[in-house]
Amino acid sequence: MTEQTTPTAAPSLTEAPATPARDPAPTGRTQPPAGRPPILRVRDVSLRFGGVTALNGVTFSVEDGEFFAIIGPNGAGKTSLLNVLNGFYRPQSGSVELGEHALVGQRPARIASWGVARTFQNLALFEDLTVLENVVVGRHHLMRSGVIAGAFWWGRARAEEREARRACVPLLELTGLDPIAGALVRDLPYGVKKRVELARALAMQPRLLLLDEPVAGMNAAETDELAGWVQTVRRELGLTVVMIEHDMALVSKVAERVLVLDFGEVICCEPPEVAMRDPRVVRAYLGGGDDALVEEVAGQVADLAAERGPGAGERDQAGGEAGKAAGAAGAGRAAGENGEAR
Amino acid sequence: MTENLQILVGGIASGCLLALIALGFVVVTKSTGVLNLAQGGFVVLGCYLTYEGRQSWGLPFWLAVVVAAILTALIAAIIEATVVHPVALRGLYPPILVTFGISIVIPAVAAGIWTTYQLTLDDPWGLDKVGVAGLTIAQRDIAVIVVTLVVLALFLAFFRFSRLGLAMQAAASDPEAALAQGISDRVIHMTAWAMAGALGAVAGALLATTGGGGVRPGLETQALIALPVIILGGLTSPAGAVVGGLLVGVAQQFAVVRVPDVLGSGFHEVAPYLLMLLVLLVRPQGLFGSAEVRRI
Amino acid sequence: MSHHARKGFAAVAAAAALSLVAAGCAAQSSDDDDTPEGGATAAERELAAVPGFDPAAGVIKIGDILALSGPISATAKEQLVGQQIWFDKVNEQGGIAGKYKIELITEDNQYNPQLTVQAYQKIADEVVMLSGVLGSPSVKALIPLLDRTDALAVPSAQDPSFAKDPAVLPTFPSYQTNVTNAVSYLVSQDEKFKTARYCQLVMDSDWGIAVSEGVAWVTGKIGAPTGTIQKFAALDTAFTAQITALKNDNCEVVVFGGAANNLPSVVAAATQLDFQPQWIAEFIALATAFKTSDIAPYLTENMIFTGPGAKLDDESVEGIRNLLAGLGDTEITVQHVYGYMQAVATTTLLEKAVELGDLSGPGLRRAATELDSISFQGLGGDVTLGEPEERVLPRATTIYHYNPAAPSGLEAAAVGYQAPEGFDDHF
Amino acid sequence: MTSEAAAGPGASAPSAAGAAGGILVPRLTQSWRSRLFIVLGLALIVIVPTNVGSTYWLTVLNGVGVAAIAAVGLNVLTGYAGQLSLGQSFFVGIGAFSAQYFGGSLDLPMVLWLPLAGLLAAAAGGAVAPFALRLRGPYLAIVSLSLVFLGIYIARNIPSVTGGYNGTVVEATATLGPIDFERPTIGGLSFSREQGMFLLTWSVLAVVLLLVANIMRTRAGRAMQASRDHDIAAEVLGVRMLRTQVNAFVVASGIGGIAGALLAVNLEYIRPENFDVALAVQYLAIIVIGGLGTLFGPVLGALFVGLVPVLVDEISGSLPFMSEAGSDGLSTTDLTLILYGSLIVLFLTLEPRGLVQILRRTSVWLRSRRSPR
Repeated sequence: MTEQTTPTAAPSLTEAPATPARDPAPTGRTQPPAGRPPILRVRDVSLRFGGVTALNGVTFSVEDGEFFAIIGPNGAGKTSLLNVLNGFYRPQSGSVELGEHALVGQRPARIASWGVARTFQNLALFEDLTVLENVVVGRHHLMRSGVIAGAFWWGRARAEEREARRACVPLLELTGLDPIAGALVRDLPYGVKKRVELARALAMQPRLLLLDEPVAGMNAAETDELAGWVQTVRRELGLTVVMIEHDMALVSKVAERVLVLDFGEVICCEPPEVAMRDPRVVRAYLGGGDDALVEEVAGQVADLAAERGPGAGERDQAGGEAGKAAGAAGAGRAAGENGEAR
Repeated sequence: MTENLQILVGGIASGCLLALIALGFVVVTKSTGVLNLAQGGFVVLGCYLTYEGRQSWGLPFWLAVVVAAILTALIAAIIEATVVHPVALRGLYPPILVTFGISIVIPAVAAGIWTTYQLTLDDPWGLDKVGVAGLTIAQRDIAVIVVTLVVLALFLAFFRFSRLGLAMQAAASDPEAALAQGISDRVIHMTAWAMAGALGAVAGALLATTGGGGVRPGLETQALIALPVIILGGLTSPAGAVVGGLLVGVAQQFAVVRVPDVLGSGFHEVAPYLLMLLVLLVRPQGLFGSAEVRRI
Repeated sequence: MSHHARKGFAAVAAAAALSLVAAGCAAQSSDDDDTPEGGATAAERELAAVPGFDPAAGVIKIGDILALSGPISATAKEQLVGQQIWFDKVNEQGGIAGKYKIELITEDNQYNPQLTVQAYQKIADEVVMLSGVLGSPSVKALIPLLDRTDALAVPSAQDPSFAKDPAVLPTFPSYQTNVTNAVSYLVSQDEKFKTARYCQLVMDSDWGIAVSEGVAWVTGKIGAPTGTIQKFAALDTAFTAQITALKNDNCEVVVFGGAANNLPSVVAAATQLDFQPQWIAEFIALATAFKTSDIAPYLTENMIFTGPGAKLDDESVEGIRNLLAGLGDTEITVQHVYGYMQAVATTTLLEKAVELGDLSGPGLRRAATELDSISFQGLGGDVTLGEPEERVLPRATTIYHYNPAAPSGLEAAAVGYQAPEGFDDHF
Repeated sequence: MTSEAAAGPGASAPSAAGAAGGILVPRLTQSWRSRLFIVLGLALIVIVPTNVGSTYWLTVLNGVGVAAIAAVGLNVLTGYAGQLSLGQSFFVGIGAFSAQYFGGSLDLPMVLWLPLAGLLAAAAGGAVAPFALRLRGPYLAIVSLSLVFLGIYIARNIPSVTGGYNGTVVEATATLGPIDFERPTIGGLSFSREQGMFLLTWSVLAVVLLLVANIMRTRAGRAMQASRDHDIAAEVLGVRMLRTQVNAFVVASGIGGIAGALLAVNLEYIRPENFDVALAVQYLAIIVIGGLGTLFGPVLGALFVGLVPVLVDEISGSLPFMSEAGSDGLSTTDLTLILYGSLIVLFLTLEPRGLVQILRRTSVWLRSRRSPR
C-alpha cells in the first residue's frame, strides 16, 4: 500500500553550516540548484497584522517538480506564508511570482485558476456534497458554463459536466476513492476525508500544490498511508509541491529541500538532513536556550537520525521528538497567528 | 430649542424601552449564539403577569412587576432547557425557527387566558408629570429611564463581579473556557434566557402602563422594532444595545416631525432600518460589535 | 434528445393520459345552470333551494367573517354579539317572512385579507350571503371573488368606495362623513369653531387618508384654517414629537384617526405637554377599560366621538331596547350597535329577496336594487339603495361626549346629526 | 445496497464510479423509485384539480403551491448557498406588483408578465447581493428583514403602481396562448378558476423545481453549495465569491418574483402589507421544516405550513373545550396557532434536518424491514 522512498544517505555533521548564530540574512540554498527552472519565486515578502509581524523579508524559490517543505515552530508564520501564496493574505511588501504571473494582490480564485491548489491543515471539505462532487469542484476554474446554461441543462453545461466527471474518475482511482464516489463526505472517516481533499486539489490540474500539515492529527499508519498517496500522485502527475509539516519523519522522507521559518524569518533552506541538524533550527524549536543545550539536542537529533535513518516506514522517533519539542516550545509563545494552533 | 429638547426626552424614554428589549436579545445571542425571536413573547408575558399580580393578587405595582419578571424568567429558563437547548448547537437555523415557534405560541396562550380586551395596569404614574428647566417630563418616562439605568447597572455588575457572569462572558468568546471554570453550558444558557425573560417582562410592564398605551394584545410586535437596534449596536454588545436603543428612539422621534414630506409617508417607521443600513455600510459588525476574523 | 429527456416526455404524456381518465367529476358542463326564473309573483311560490338555504329545513344560513383572534378580536366579538341579538330576535318572531330561521356561521379572518378570501371559499357553498366582512382591506380582497360568484356581503367597514359596488350592501356612513358631521356639530355648538385652526393626528394608513379627506372638505366648506397633519404608525407608543408639533402649530381642533391602543399614549403625551385642544375621534378609539383609567378626565374634558347609535340607555329607541334586552348584564357598546345594524341590513335584504322569490346571489343583488333604502331602528341614518350607482351611504352621525358614568363611557350629545353644510358626492 | 450501507445513512447515491457510467452523467433521479414519484407528482398536477371540486381546498392548495415556489427560491439562497435571509417576501412583492403593472396596467400577456416579474425581482436581488458578502449569519438575516420594511415603505409611496395604502385589484390575465387558466376548458368541460390556477401554479412549481435541480447538479450550483459548506476552501479552489453570491441572490429572488406574480393572480387584490415580515418568516419556516438544501423540502414544508392550520381548524370545531365564537376564551385560531407553533418546535427538536430527512429515514426503515439482512 505505502510507497517506500529510497532512503537517502545518512546525513553527516560535516554538512552542517559553520555559523551557529542566527544570520541577519538567510543562508543556505534559498535558490534552487541550477538546472531546473524555478516555478515559484518569493522575494522579500513581509506581512504584518496590526503590530504583529507574521512574515519578515521571506525570500525563496521552488523549482519545477520539486518537493519543497516549510517547517518551523508554532507561530513561525508557515500558514501565513501559504496564505500569501494563494492570495488569502496580502503582504505589505515583496513579490510572489508563479511562472509569468505576479500573485500579490490577486484574489484567491484568480490564483487558483493559474494552477495553485491547496489542502488545509484542518479539513476544509464540502461536507454536504458527495466525494465526487467535492472533487468536481476542483475543476471549477476549468469550466465555463453559467447559472442559466446550467438551469436549462444546455449543450455546454451538459457536455462540461460529463467531461468534468470523466476527468475526475482517474483521480478517484488514483486516490482509491472510486468505490465511495457517491458517498456524502460528512459520513467519512478522517483519513479518507484527507484523501478527498488531496483528490480535490489535484482535480484543479495544479502546477503548484500547497499542502498544509497533511498528516496533522493522524496516527503513524495513517501518516504512512497518506504519505504514500502524496508520493504517488506527485510522481504520476509530475507536480511541484510545497508542504508545511511538523512531522519531521515525513519531511525528511519526502522533501528535497526544507525552508525553516522562525518568527516570520527564514533561518535556513537546505535539504532536510542538513536543516534538521542546524543549531539555529534546533534553537528555534527550543524557543531559545543556551548554546550547550542546543548542541546537546542537535547531537541527539543527529544520532537518532543516523541510527534509524529517515524514511523508515514507521513514525520516525527523531522526527517525533523534534515535533514534540516544537510543540512544547511553540506553546509557550504568543502565537497570535490564525490556524497555527493545533 | 425647548421643542427639540422635549422631543429628545421623549426619544430617550422610548429608546430606553427599546434598549431593554434589545438587551434581552443581546444577552441570549452573546451567551448562546441564538437569535431569539421569542423575545416578544416575554414582553407579552411580562405585561399580563403584572396585570395578574395587580388585579388577582392585589400586589402593589412594583412588586407585581418584580413577580412578573421572576415568573417570566422562570418560564424562559424552562423553555430554554426543554426545547431550545437540544437544538442550540445544531447550526444557525433550527434554533432560530424553534424560537419562532415559541413566539407564535406565547401570544396565543396569553389571548386564551387574558382575552384580547384592553386592560389597565393602574400604574403609580398615570399621567403625572414634572417640570424640569422649562421642560415637562412625564413621570412614567422618568421611571422608564431610571429603570433602564438600574437594570443596566445590575447587568454590568453581574457580568463584572459574579462568578456566573464572568463564566458567561468567557463562554461568549470560548465555550470551553466556561467549562474549565466548572460551569456547564446548560447553566449558562438557562441563565441567559432567564435574564432575557426578566428584561422582556420589565419592558412589557413599562410598555403597558397608561402612558405606554395600556395592556393590549399585539405587544409582541414591539420586539420586532428592537431588531435594527441590536444590529446597529452590535449583536453581542450590551453597551451597543443601549446606545443603539437610544439612537433609534431619538432618531425615530425626530424623523416624525423633522423630516420633509418628500420622503413620503411611513418614513419614521423605516428610519431605524435606514440608520442601521447606514451604520453597517461603514461598520459591518455594528457600532460596538467586534469584527469577525475569518479563519482557515 | 437524450435518454432521460425522453423519459421526462413519457412522464408528461402519462400524466396527461391519466388526467383525461380522471377528469370529469369536478368539471362543470358549460350549460347546466338552471337558476330559477325570477318573477314578480314569486311570493306565493315555494322558494328554490340555493347554497345556504334549504326550503325543507326552513333555514337560511348567513356567514360572518371577522377577526375572532388577534389584537382587534375583542371589539370584533362585540360586533358578532350585536348581530346575533338581532338574528335571535328575528328568529323569535318566526324568522324571515315569518318562516325561515336564520343561522349564523362565523369564520376567523384575523383581519388578514388573504385569509378572508380563504375563509369565504370555505363557507361559500353553505351560506346565502355574508352579514359581515371585517376590515376594508378584507372587503376589497373579497370583491373580485364576490363579483365572480355573483354573491353579496355586508361590509363591517366604512370605506366610501363600497357605496356603489354591487358586491356589497353598505350600512355605515364613511369616515369622511363622520368627520364632516363632527366638525359641523362643533360649529353649531360654538361659533369659535368656525375660525378655529384644524389639525390632524392620523394613522399612516388608508384610514388616515380618509379622515384627512373629510377634514379638508369640511374645513374648506366652513372656511376654517387648517394646520399640520401629524402621522403615526399603528405600533407607535411614543407621541411626544407629534404632540409637540401640534402644540407648536397652535392647533385648536385636532382630528384623531387612530385606534384604542393608540389613544392612551396620545392622551399621556398631550397631558404631559399640557395640550388641551378640542379632539374629534371615532368610537373605535375607545376601550371600556378607559373608564377606570387615568385618561378618563382628559377624554371627558377634551374629546368628542363619532359613531352610529343613539343614547345607549334610551329604551325608547327600538334598536337600543332590543340590544339591552339581548345583552342582559353585559354593558352595551357601540360595537354591539355596529354589529346589530349589519344584522338589520341583512334581514331587510333577505325579506325583500324572499318576497322576490330568489335567495341566490343574483337574486340578492337584485333585491338590493329593488330596495329603496334601509332604516336601522333609530340607530343610524338610512342608507339609500337602488341601482348601485344611485346608492348613497347614510349621512347621519351620532355625536358622543365622553362620560365615564354613561354606558361604555359615551353619552350621546346629538343623535343622527347631519351636517347642514352638505357632503362631497363621493363620501 | 451494501455500498450504500458503507457510505453511511445520508448517502442514497450510487457509489461505484465505474458502474455503468452512473456518476458520469449527473442524473436528476437515482432510482426507479424516485422516478416513479416524479411521474406520480406530475400526474397529480392534473389529477388533483380535475377531481377536487371544492374551491376552498383548491384555494388552500394554490396558496401552498405559490408558497412552495417562493420557498424553492429562498432555498437556493438559504439552503444551498447558506445565506440566511428573512427578505424573501420583498422579492415576492416585487413580482406581485410587476405582474399587475405589466399584465394589468400595460395589459401584456402572461408570456411576458410572468418572466418580467421574475426578471425585475432578480435584478433587485442582484443589486443587493454584493452587500450581503460582508454580512454573516444573524446580521444578514436582520439586514434582509430591513428589505421587507423598505419594500412596504416604497410600495406605499408609489400609488400609481401599487395603489399605495389602498392596494390594487389585479387585472393581469392568466392566459397562455389558447389556454385561459381563469376559465379553462378541456374537451367541452369547463373548469373553475381555482382549478385552472392550480394547474398553472403547480406546473410552474414543477418547472422551477426542474431548473433548480439542474442548477444544483452543474457548476454554478455546486459553487453555491461549496461556498455554503466552506467558503474559504471554495474560494481557494477558484470559486468566485461575488459571482456565486450574485447567482444565488438572482436565482432566489427571480423565483420569488415569479411566485409573487402567481400570488397576485391568485389573490386578485394585493396591497403593500401583504408582503410583510410574517410572510418572510413563513418562507423561512417552510424551508427549515421541509429540509434545507433539499429539492423537495420546500414543497413538503409548504404543505405542512399551509395545511396544518387548516386541518387543525377542521378538527378543533369538534373539540369540547373550545370557546363559542364571540365569547371569551381560547379561539379556534389561537388553538391553531398554539398547535402550529408547537409542531414547529417539536419537529425541529426531533429532526432539525426536516421532513425530507424524516421521509428518508422512514423509507430506509421500511426497506430494512422488508429485506432483513
